[in-house]
Amino acid sequence: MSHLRKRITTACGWLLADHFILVLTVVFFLVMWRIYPSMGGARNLANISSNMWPLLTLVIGQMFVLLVGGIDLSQTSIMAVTSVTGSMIMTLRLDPARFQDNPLWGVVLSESGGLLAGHVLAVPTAVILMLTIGACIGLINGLAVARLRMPPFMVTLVTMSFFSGFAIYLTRSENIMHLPESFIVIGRGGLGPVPYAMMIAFLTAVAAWTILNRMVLGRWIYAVGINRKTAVVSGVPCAGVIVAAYVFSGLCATSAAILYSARLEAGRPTLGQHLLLDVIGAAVIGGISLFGGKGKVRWAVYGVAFFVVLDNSLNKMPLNFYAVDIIKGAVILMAAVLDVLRNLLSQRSPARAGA
Amino acid sequence: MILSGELIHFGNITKEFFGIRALAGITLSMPSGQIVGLVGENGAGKSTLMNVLGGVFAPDAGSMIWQGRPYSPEGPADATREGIAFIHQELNLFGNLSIADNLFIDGFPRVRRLGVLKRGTANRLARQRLEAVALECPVNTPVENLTPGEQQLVEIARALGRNARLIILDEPTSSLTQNERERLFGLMNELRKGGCTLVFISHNLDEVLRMSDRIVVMRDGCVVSTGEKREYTVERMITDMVGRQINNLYPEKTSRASEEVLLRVEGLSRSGTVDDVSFVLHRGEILGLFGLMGSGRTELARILFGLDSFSAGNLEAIGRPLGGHKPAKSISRGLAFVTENRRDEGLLMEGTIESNVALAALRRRAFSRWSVWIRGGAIRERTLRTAGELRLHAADLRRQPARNLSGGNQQKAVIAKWLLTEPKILILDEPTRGIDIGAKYEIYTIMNNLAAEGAGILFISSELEELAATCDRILVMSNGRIHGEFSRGAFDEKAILEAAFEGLRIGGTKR
Amino acid sequence: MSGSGKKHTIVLAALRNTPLILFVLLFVCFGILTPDFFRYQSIENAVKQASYIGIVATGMAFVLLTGGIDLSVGSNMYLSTVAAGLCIQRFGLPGWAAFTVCIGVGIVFAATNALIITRLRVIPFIATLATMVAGRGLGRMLLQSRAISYPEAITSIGSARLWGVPYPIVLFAAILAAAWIMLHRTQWGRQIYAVGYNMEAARKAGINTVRISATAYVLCGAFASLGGFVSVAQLGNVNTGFGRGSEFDAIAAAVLGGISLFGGIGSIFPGVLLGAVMIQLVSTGLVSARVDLYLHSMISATIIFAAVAIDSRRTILLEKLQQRRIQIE
Amino acid sequence: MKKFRSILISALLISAIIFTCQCTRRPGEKQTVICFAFQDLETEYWVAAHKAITETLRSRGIMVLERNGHQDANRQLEQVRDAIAQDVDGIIIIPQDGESALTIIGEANRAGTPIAVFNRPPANRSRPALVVVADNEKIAEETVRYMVLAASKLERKMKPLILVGDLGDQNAIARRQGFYNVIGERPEIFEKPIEVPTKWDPATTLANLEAAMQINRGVDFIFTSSDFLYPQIRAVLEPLGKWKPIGDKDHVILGGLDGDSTAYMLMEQGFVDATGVQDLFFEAHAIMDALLKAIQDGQKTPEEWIEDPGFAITQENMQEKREDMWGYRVMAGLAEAKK
Repeated sequence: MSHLRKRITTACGWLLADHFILVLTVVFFLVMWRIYPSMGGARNLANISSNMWPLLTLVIGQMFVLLVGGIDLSQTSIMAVTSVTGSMIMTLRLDPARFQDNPLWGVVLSESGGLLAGHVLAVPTAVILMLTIGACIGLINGLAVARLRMPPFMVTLVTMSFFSGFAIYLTRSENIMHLPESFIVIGRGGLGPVPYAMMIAFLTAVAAWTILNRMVLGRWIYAVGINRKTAVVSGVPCAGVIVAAYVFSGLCATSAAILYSARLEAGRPTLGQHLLLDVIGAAVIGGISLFGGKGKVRWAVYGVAFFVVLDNSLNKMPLNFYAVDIIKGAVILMAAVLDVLRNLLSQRSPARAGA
Repeated sequence: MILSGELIHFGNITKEFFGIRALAGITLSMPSGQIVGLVGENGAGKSTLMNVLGGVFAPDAGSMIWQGRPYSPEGPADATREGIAFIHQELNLFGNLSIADNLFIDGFPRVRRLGVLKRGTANRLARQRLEAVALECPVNTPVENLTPGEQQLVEIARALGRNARLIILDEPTSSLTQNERERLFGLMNELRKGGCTLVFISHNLDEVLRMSDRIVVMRDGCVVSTGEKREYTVERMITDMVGRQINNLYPEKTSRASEEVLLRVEGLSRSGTVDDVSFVLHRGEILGLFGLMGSGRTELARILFGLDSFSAGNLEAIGRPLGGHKPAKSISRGLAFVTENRRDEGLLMEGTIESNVALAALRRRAFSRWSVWIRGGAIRERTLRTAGELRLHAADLRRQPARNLSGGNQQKAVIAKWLLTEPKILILDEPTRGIDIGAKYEIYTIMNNLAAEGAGILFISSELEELAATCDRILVMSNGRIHGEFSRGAFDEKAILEAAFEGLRIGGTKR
Repeated sequence: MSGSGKKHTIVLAALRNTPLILFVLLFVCFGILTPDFFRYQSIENAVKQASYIGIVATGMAFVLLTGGIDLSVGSNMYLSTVAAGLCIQRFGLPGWAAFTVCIGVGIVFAATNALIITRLRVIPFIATLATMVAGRGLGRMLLQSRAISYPEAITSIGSARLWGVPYPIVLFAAILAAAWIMLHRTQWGRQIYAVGYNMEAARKAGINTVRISATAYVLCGAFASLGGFVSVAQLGNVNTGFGRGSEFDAIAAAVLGGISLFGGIGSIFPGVLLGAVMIQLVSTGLVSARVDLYLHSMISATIIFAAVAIDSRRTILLEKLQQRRIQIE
Repeated sequence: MKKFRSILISALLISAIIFTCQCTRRPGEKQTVICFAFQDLETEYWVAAHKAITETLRSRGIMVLERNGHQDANRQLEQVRDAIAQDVDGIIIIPQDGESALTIIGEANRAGTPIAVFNRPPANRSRPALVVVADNEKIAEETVRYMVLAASKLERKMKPLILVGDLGDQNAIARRQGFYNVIGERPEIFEKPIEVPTKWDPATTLANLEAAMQINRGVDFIFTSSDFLYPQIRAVLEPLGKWKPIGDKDHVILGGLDGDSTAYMLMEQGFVDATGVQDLFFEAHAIMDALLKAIQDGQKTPEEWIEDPGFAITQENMQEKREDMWGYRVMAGLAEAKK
């Protein structure tokens, strides 16, 4: 009999260690499918997938910052600024009534649309510009945290309010419409069954995995996260590593902005204002520690999958609107308690200690 | 009322951590009004036994009798209430609070009803306590401004304040200057006369012999021998502790210093810490740097390695000048720096042993292509080989976190980390601090082998005996300046100590 | 050695009270921009408007000093004022009864925070993030799309005066004094600093760290609901967005006042008072200086960034100075 | 053993939550389901609109899936897409703004689900949908024109002040535009208007308005972008002794938009000169009838733009116009729709 019990506990040990959240998500999805048949429908699966990829790129970017022991609240404002600046370049038509008193009227914006309206290279240049701006904001965050030794929570909180204000200032709170079809197709279209969004998210995940597991920068990131003093003595360029983490987070936020703007077919100065909770919630549910040094790309994917399936199922239930908030708060709490439980168990059995 | 009989009796105490038996059935009793010297290698269970007594851990089995009554504390608060005070090696004080606050942190004199504290009475009581330990400092100075010696006296004052009957001193002298040690020993004798029992845990066997009335030697979780001071000598203590005859604490010195200069330092100074330091390190030489706490040895090491900048003087490593550099550049030039505190600056406690060992050498061509892509195989193979050379015992190098290693093995992991960078100049700052005799011996052997293979070693220590046995030359540093140089054969312990004190006497200013 | 010593002491003294210097700097430059900014009336206004954020920031300071954080103060304000409003509307409770209901709900909300953080050992950032979301949902459930407006009796307090000083300021001053006494003159207060400085050492010193952190969170919740009540007394009604974002204002005010996010460092008076008034000063100053609406959030963000940058320069300098004197590992 | 027990507890915990969702299964089969995705319940106007729509639909035996978008267009898009995947019969949305409305309508058209837009029109008419809209700019102009009329009677230079709504909300920008159009016509009466940001948040409004009034003592003409801010205006004007009814020499000419019950009460007491009214109940019933008719006829992409003229209710036309003002009807507890 003890042989059976031993096999069950090792199975639980394996379950609880790394793949618990994935199992939880699958079980949750199957149960929901039985209750609401439309959950498993092709259209709903497409919804789940299209909601998942932008959030995944955001969480992967946030993970890099969490790994070095910081936090990046400014991802949402990076999305807003890049979505707006990119659209200003690409847009084909602008309604003068709403844009004359815009500071950039005549300089960048005009009657016939943005700077490169209609030009064949418009979309690629716009995307490159967006990525550079995202990287620059990440750079500002990184330098403030690494060089000025300011607390990451305050730095990114301040850059969040600054750049979301900046996005609204640039557009005088107008949304920018009429984006070229080749940009919008990123949000909806795909190569055969595989949507472009999935490809972008997959590329980000592969890049993150390679950096963390196959590159020197990855080892350095883990070192800075676990113990910054030891990293300094061991010759790790800590400031550089921290700046790199924030720049990567900025780039991920920009790619998410591209996906969301394409989906909403407009450049929005208030894009993703309320996404912060989902990003942090998904990261924690995945098991990424807020104190640095502990996190894997796989965990980010599981955390996002759980969160998106949860959101999707909550949208199915005929709940009144306030119940959704209460359930979401309760689920984040439950996931956090299970995470504490999981750490307790992994502490207890030394062999299973994670990297 | 001093009870002449037993103050504390341990009955068959056992305690297990992660499957390792830290305490294997300890039966021991301590009389009141005596200093008990407790010695043993790291991992022998000294601290664990005291933590059980101090209520930090609960024993898995066995019982304790305190002043004739059964005693099983849930937490440190119970132990303190019973009159047992535990003064840890890393002091338990709150830097941001004043001395008075630290003394009464868990028991302020208060106005009964409101719970508001009587600041006046608190300060008055605090002044009394400080006089008892002969510490003249204003009562409201924040503790972070005190020297380590003064902080320790505040910790002892707090223990006395709760009329402690038993005070446990864990490695009290490891960070004290010589006169601070004398002051502590004087205080200990007075406490003993006042009826207090003191448990004195230290690696410095001479001090233990000098101060204790009874000696208890522990090894591998059990008491090996116990008895009056006169039955013991340093050699017997070592034999009991190590359990096998160590004919010599230090390996045969094989390497000889050559003429080739690896490191040249001229007129190096940095305001407030190091002042006009010049010396030369030759290939194959083990250069000792002796100095007491506060003499600026660690600061000098940090400047050499590039962790701190220097305002004047110049530096030459293997013929090429070195200045305003960062650790990364020092490593590429062949320098290595084993820091004084392996827990804070030496290891990634949560990281795996392999990731620790490979950390400093990641940029080298052997372990990464264009210092960007990691060569996993090369790292795994080299870590295995180096761990074998250093006899680093670990269950699974790839997955086991560094925190699960014993003290000695952790130090070997740090040294392995630096060996992977193929260093030519090794700076070792107190490498044998807080590890057992067996592991020390192995570290001296490693140093000898490295010197023999042509590396230059700067060995920083505050234990003169250790330097005398292993170094070719010894520089004496105090008050940020080098006060003397002694080469092998002309090591005169008294002269070296005088040079070490010279800075303090003349300087006299307490920074 | 003594020459550079003196220079350092001046710099250190300047950096020690950065909040005061920043406050004066802001006050002067806004004064120049709008001439009659210096009148007593506008200063009194700034402090009155800053009082509700100041009260919440004082509660937040307790939690920050223990090294934790509380993101749920906004939802706490919302839930407690909605509950009090409902009691007035449905059971016709008089003013002071509604006040006790408000504080009671605030304490119960904060007690759940304390329970989750100390008993279930969930880290404060996540625990309070979850209660923030759930609390806001609970408030909306109570509200059931009904408008809540407070009766005359309470809104009159908002603009009434006690010995010529508006009530909110009186209450704010009382809260500051109480908080200062609790922190500096009671054992619990000293232990808050101890727990914030080094939790492990506090546990070894025999301090009941669980009770200390729990009471810090409960007090933070109580002060949040008190701040909510003061704000509603001025506003007159509670809408669904009430309190949203107050958690960031409270944290910004505490940090501007010199309270470190890592615990154990910072003072209530003059720290939190200056921080709260500074935040209010910036926004009202910009309005009275007729600055373009769109630039407001950018300017206030820059000022807070500068303040935090100066504060972290101070910690670096203190670290360097400290390093030289103590040589142990 | 302890480890095994804790795994058991967490498993029970999860199944308990899943079980509770169990009991919210969909009742009978053939019941029309409409998804009502609204932007948020920031002001009394939206609260009344939410109440009107949900209660009338439920009274007609229709199951309503309520979705609060928390002012996030992206979340609203996800909610509508999930509703479409659930094959709801129809969708009513209060969009965050015109642009996201267009995208959401695109989704509904592709899926063939009839969609109705309430109060915030899509940016253009390129995609078919049922829309009921009030022209905020025109209503604001009408209200301010009456205020200007009242001001010109005083024959003195006026110091106007406008409480601007959240800069990210099109309705607020349209109302601001309406205000400036009318004030711009009479530069000889009006000095340069003072702009006070509110971000639709009472606390910010109170603080900023108080600061502005401190600096510009002589302000005697205030237009608020929404009536729900009147309590804050009163809290500021009263201590300054400017909260006086019409006719008093210190009276500040007050006007606003929305037409909620507080506005009506203040107009009755003579504090407020005029307020722009969107006929809420007319809009709600018009849009619901159009949608239900489209569902019955099985129209996949119905298209109809219903114009809610809205009007400015002023001191003069208060008596006869108040019947159409939804604020008055809510206050008087009358039946919601006139007919």
